[in-house]
Amino acid sequence: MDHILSLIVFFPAVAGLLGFMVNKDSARAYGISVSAIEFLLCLVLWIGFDGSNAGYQFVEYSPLIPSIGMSYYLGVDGISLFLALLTSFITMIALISLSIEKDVKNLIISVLFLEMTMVGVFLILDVILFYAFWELSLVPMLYIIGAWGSAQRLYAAVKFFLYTFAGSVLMLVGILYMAFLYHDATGVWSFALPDWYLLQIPFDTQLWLFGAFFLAFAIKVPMFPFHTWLPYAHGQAPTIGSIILAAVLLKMGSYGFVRFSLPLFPDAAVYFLYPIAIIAIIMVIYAAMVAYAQEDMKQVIAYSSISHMGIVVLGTFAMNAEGITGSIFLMLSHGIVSGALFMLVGVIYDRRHTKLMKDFGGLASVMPGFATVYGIMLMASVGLPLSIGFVGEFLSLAGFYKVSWIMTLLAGTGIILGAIYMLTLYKKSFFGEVTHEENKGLKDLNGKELTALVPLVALVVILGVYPKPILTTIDMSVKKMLVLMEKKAIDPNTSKFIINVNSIGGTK
Amino acid sequence: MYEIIAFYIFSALTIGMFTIVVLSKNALYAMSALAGGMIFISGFFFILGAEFLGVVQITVYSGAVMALYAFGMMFFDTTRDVKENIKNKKIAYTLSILSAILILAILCAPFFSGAIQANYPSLQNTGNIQMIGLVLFTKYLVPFELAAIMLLVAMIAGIVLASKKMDLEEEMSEECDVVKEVK
Amino acid sequence: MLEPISISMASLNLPALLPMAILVVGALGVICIDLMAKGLNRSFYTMITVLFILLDLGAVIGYNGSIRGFFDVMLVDGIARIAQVIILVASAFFVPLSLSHRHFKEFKMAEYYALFMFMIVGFQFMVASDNLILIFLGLETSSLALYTLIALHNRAKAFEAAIKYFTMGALAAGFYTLSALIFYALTGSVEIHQIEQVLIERDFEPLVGVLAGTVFMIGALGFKLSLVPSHTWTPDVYEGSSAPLAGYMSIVPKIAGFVVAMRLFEMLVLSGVVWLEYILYGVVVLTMTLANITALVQEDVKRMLAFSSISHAGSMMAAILIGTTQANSALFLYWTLFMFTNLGAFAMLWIVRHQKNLWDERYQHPFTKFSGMVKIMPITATIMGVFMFALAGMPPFSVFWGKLYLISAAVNSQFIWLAIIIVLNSAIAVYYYMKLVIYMFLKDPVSNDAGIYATNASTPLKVIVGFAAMMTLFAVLFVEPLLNVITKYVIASGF
Amino acid sequence: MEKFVYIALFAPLLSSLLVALFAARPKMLFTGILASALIGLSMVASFVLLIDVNANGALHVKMMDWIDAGNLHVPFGFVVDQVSVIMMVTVTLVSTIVHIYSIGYMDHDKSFNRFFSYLSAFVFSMMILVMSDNFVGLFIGWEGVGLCSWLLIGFWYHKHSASWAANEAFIMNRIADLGMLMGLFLIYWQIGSFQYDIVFAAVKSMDITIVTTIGTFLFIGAMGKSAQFPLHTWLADAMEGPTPVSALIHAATMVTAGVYLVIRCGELYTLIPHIGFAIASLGAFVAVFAASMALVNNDLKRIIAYSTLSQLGYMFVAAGLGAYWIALFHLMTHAFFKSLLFLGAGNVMHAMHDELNIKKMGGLYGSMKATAILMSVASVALAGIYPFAGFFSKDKILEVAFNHGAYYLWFALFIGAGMTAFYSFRLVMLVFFGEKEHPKYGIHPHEAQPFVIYALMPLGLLAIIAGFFEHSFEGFVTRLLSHYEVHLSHGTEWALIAGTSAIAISGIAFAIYMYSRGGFSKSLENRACYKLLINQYFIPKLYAMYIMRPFTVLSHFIWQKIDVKIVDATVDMIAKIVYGTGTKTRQMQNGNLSDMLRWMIVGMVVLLALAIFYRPMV
Amino acid sequence: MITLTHYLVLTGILFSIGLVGVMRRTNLLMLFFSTEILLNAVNVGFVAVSKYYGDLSGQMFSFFIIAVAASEVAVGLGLLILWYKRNGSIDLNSLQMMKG
Repeated sequence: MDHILSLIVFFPAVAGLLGFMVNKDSARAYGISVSAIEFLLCLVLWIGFDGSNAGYQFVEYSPLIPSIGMSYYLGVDGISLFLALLTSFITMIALISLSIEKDVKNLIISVLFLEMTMVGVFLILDVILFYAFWELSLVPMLYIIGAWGSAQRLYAAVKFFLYTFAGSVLMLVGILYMAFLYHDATGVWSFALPDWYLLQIPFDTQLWLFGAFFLAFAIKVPMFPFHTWLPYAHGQAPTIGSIILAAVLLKMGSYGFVRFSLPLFPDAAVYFLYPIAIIAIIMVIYAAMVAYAQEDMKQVIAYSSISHMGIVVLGTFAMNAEGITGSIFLMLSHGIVSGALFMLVGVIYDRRHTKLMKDFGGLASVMPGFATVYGIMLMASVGLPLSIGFVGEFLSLAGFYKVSWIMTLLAGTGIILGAIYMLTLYKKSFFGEVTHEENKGLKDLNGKELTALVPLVALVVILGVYPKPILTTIDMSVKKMLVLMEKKAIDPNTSKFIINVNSIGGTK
Repeated sequence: MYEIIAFYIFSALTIGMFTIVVLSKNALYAMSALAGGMIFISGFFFILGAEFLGVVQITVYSGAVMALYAFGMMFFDTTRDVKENIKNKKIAYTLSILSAILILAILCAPFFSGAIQANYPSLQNTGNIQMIGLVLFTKYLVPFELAAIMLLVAMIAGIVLASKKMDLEEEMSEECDVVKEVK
Repeated sequence: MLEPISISMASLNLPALLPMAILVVGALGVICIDLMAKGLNRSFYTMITVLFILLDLGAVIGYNGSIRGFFDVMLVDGIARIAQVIILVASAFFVPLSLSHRHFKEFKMAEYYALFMFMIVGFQFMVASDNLILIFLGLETSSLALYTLIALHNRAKAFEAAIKYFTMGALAAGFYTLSALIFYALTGSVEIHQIEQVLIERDFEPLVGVLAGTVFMIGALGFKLSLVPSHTWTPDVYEGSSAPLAGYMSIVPKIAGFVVAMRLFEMLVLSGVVWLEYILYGVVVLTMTLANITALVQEDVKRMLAFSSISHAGSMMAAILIGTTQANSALFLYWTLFMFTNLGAFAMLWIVRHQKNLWDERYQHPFTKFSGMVKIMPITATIMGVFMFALAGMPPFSVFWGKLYLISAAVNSQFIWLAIIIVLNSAIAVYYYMKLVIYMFLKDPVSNDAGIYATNASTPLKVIVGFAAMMTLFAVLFVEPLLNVITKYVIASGF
Repeated sequence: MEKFVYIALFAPLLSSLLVALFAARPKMLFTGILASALIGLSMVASFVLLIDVNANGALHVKMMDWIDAGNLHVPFGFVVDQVSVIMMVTVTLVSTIVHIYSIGYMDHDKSFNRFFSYLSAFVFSMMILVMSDNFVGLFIGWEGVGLCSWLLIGFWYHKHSASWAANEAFIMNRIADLGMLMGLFLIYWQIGSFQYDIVFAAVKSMDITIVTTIGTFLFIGAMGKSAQFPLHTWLADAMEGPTPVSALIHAATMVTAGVYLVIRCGELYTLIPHIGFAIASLGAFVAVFAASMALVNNDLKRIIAYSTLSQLGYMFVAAGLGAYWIALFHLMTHAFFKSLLFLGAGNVMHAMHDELNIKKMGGLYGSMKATAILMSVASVALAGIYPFAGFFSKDKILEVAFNHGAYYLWFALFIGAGMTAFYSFRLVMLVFFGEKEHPKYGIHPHEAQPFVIYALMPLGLLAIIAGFFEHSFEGFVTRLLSHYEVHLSHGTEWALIAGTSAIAISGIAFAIYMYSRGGFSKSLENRACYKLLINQYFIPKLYAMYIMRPFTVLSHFIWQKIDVKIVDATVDMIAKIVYGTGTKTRQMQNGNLSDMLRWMIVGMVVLLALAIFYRPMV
Repeated sequence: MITLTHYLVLTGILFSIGLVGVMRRTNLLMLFFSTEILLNAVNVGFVAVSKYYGDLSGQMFSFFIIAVAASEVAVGLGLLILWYKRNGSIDLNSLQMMKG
């Protein structure tokens, strides 16, 4: 178990390289096998993970460029464990559901490389390498969208790439400035995140650095008004691209908030709390309304992702264990649910080569199984209790209530609006009479699709009913982080604020 | 007094000559004026006591360089009036005037200092050529050798560029074992 | 009367001259061999040249004499040595690009190799001196050789490129001499360290004179380093030259220029000539941004790479502006990493060179040429993609580490805005690098014939590209040792 | 006893899941039987628990932890006390009957199996709702019944109106649920727990404004589920669902969840009587408001739906005024007779081939005697005639209103009672008596299958006799709920009873009189007040015009104008500006050597000028 | 008395004349003439400063500048000849193949 993290990070990439040798016909099987092994490795990691230890585990450390303080530093805690698990799981499921025939080998290799970068982002503790994985993850995605997407794929791919790349360059400056500050304070160069956690930064500096990191994360999340790359990316990406994009890539942004913005700059985070919360609320409502106006099924889900990520951001900036734990759980649940929804859209797109809702209607009678799974995912998406979607949403909103009840109320309208656009989508495409002749002969889910979807459905229910093992593990690490934030805050009011939002009683 | 007169005469002549160089439409005039200007410049060298340089100026410039130019001019057949299609004359002249003013403004500034210890002082009782030789073959031996290499480069370059090897047609100069044509 | 002069051989420090001498011997030797034996294969000349370059490299690395040599004309300090090593390594890799599948006239000429070696000698003198005269001579030697080498490609465009380069070079030479004159008039010396001393003694008075000298020096070196607005030659010259030479030009003359700029400008900046700091700031920003923005709209990969190298040079000027040890180390680190990547990129262009402009009347390497390359030649396309990502500063490929170190230097010296401008520029830059990747990976091929792409591929070229790709991919592994060496030498030479 | 709790709770779930396995298959009779049996089992367990609770008091069960984060701990915990056990019994009893009834009713439906799966799932959700010992558990059931309601209203999803109504119901409930969620959050951050006992113990010592806020938020939740004004429109539209659904969900159980919530939180609401009074006022308003719409409606099921709405108003009056046990009592009796009414209506619909317009019926008594009798019984009970169940509970509510001194409320309820009697018998008269209209439409009605009728018998019986359990009921539930003391003299009480009975009877009589003579004249239909009523006070139209349409328009506006034209265009514009600058700067590169040289000189000139005129020396 | 400034001003004037030529000449040969003027102008300055300081470095510089000028002429003319052979013109405006 000593090097399991390295193994988890680099196994997909190595397998991807070897994948060049695999014959095209067997590429899909190869991809599934590799991702399944990767998932098993992650499960082993979870089994080996000590749930009572809030710190980093399975740490691997070796200096890489000591003269600038860069090292190869891996570690996992409750926050990143499940995101890594989610990544490997979704990748596996996405590959199972893969229905593309064209250049499938290249696609699978790209997905495996993408998996490496995504897992890397979650498990790496050295900030430079984090940045490296962060940027590198764009490349396979660019290829996936650009090569297998639909008509406007080039525009979408380039927009996705440039937007997110441009957003994260300032983070690089921020990272280097952090290193400078660290060196200034300790006389040692280090890019290790746990080292940085111990650094107290002057208030004004925190504001600037927070801003530099914020832009990168905000674009990735994506926060209003930096979200416009997302509809294009989703609209044009092939199914597998959308699944991974929605399920994992967006989480990198919100993970960044939890991992960097909060513990590194607690004062700035509290200082910017309200503006960010307002943006988050705008995201929730605005994206939900735009989603309602869409005609393309996939766009509805794309915008719904924005809306849900708004709640994630809100939960994160609640600054209390409930909110942050909830937002991390919501990341997981949104990963599963949105992944499943995109997969479902992919299923219908494979059959009909259209995603417009007006081309459907009455699908429930033609494809009952499909409609059932869709319905379950839809209910999870609108956050029905006992489905996975509820727990995170409930906790996030509950967490933020302590900060501001009125904002929570506004964000809560997302629950209503979510129901509106989702149910409208469902009604338009599944209910009513079958109006299009082409739809009458549609086949219900086949074995491959069921294999991919059933585990998702199972997770939606199981984690909805029994989220506790995940929640407690996350909670432990989150609480540790909160203690850290409270201790290192420069401004006593920040500490007070954090203590206050974490204690029961005394709210209006 | 004698120096003043000489300076002004030579100045006027040089400026005049060079003005002809840049303004004349006739290449032959321009070249002749250039040659003249260079000779007048050697006059300054003599005034300033740099006899060796004066001689070099005359031999190298008026002799070698101008001869080369003369050959070139014959080759290019530009002995007649040259039609020059100057674009954006206004910009050119504005820039010229501006740059002249600025350069002069700067060079008028008294930026030399009396407190400079000469590194390679010219001795009162030694001839200019002797002194040059002394410095050239001690301190500046390496540059001198490099200059030799540079001249060699120039020579090779001149020979290669003007040689028949460069006359081949474009297509011929690129050979290939397998010739593939693609529509 | 003259005193007899007695000079001890030891004080001349002749080993300092040994590296250059080796190449001079090599160049002369090549010419002599050509006279004696006609029709020798280009591979012979290439390998002889590489051998001499390697000998030279050995001499540079093995040199352990004192810093000064030959009446203090020579200055073999740390940066001179690093720069020479970079120059020689780059040369050793670019020269063998002549061994392409197609035979080009110029590579059959012994003169080509002789001139190449002379050119290297010129660069070596340029970096290994702080005497303005010797620098000037080195500059001119290398430039004249370079003009000729460009023209030897024997295409109308090559001639055009050479003439443009030459003419602008002549103007730049004028600026250089005027600048030297001003400094000479100010200080009575043509050696940078003495100039510095005198200027500091006089507290940079008259300032206007110092600034005027600096301005003309910026003009002269700016031409060599293709700083805006003296950059206009770059794309045309790169386009006109053969790809190996263009790649070479993007690396070697610039590193030589940087060393001179470092010696001269840093002295001024660090002594508190704020004006120069501002001006350099402006030039850096303008160069990076303008070049990047213009590169966006290019239709030809080679021209795009030309603009990109202008932009890279711009960010290197930032290192000189910052002027700390870290920044100077960053400059050399960056340039080393950039060298391998650009070597790869230009070698790729060389490989895919086709005799005829099949894709575009005007351009040799239009973007459309690379359409769908991944479907025809996946490995070639992937490697090219890696080079593009590396040039774009994508982690963890080579140039990223240079950029990282440079930005780190900027941040550590509180040049936050400069750092931000650099990264914003890299965000713009990523577009045009990505454009090639998009053409290669995301578009459909125009022709499925792999042959037309690889007409110029040969084993040596493939080896070189493979090596460059390795260096680009696994840069992270040798950044540390490289950095240690560079920092050691940079500190040793006091920068 | 724990095992009975689990049986009562999970038998419906088991039923739902087992039947769901066959959901996609064609009709299988055994699914209906299985479901009915399992629900019946649940009912039996509930009765066992009723007896047990009567004997041994409340029962607490904690199954497992659910959510654990920060200080927030929510278990799956259940409490079976006097209130919940009454609810359980009512729910399971009605459910069982409805299940059995549905075997007959859904006989010809191709989604027979699916129906039973949904129906059982609903029962499960409802059981969670009533049995949970904490607010979040209640919320699970709350949302769960919402989901099942959505599924069942939209059961015939091929009908546009059905799926529309389903969505409307879901969304309206969601709006209210948000309020409830806010209440829950406030409770959590004030008290740190969601357990009823802890919360109710804590609220007593809390700042009254916060309690008020909590009460308000919770009631907003209740308003949605119990379809109180202004969130009432979904209930009438929900009649698009199969009739057993209307009977079970939209009459007997789910819609009363709001009332249950207020009763459950009685300890909280007693602290804030002003909010209670507001609830009662709203209830009274809805009682009259809904009854008035029922007066003129011609849709068989909608009339009953409005009646349900009106009765819910009565319940809220009782609950709001603190008479929690009376509210609960009315809830229970209402469940019996209202589901009976609906199920009878289902029979009529079946007989009439899904014709719902009562104007097209008439004279069905001849062919459907049993149904007619049962429906009449239910109507009488609804009208509140002694000795039927409705009399006992409804009269009590009027008494409470009077006792509370809220004479306006009393008067409203009083009027409401008259209207109730009238529209109930208008319905009975138009459907079962009078002229036979249906032959004109070629319909030949027939009585439902015998087992269906038998299944309805217990409800009929309960509708008649349930009222007599009043005192034992009071004794049972007031062990948990607060007593309600009536301080009226016997004379006043009797006068009230007489008055109420009188208006009810006169309402009935008026209806019988009018409709046995062929009803009102057509000219009435042109009156403004008729128009107002038949159009449901134009409220659905208002919602469509001023909420839904603007929302749609705004959504499109945001998408097409703001998102695409502003936000996205800005991003693209930045890119375009950069690119456009490139095409401009490219012109600098015009290939002319002269210009290149000039550029170099320009650079020099600019720098020289700067050197001369701008020399900062810091 | 002729001071150093006189010579420097003369240098400036001549250099400016050279710049004028560089900017306005479109005949490449005559453009090269102008670059010679630039170098010659600087030569005057160097010798004058050399004289003023009594230091020989300036003269050395001049000497090398003359050498450079000569070399440049050789290479420049070589290039011009090539171009002329290919294009039949030494007009600067004929160098317009590459742009953009």
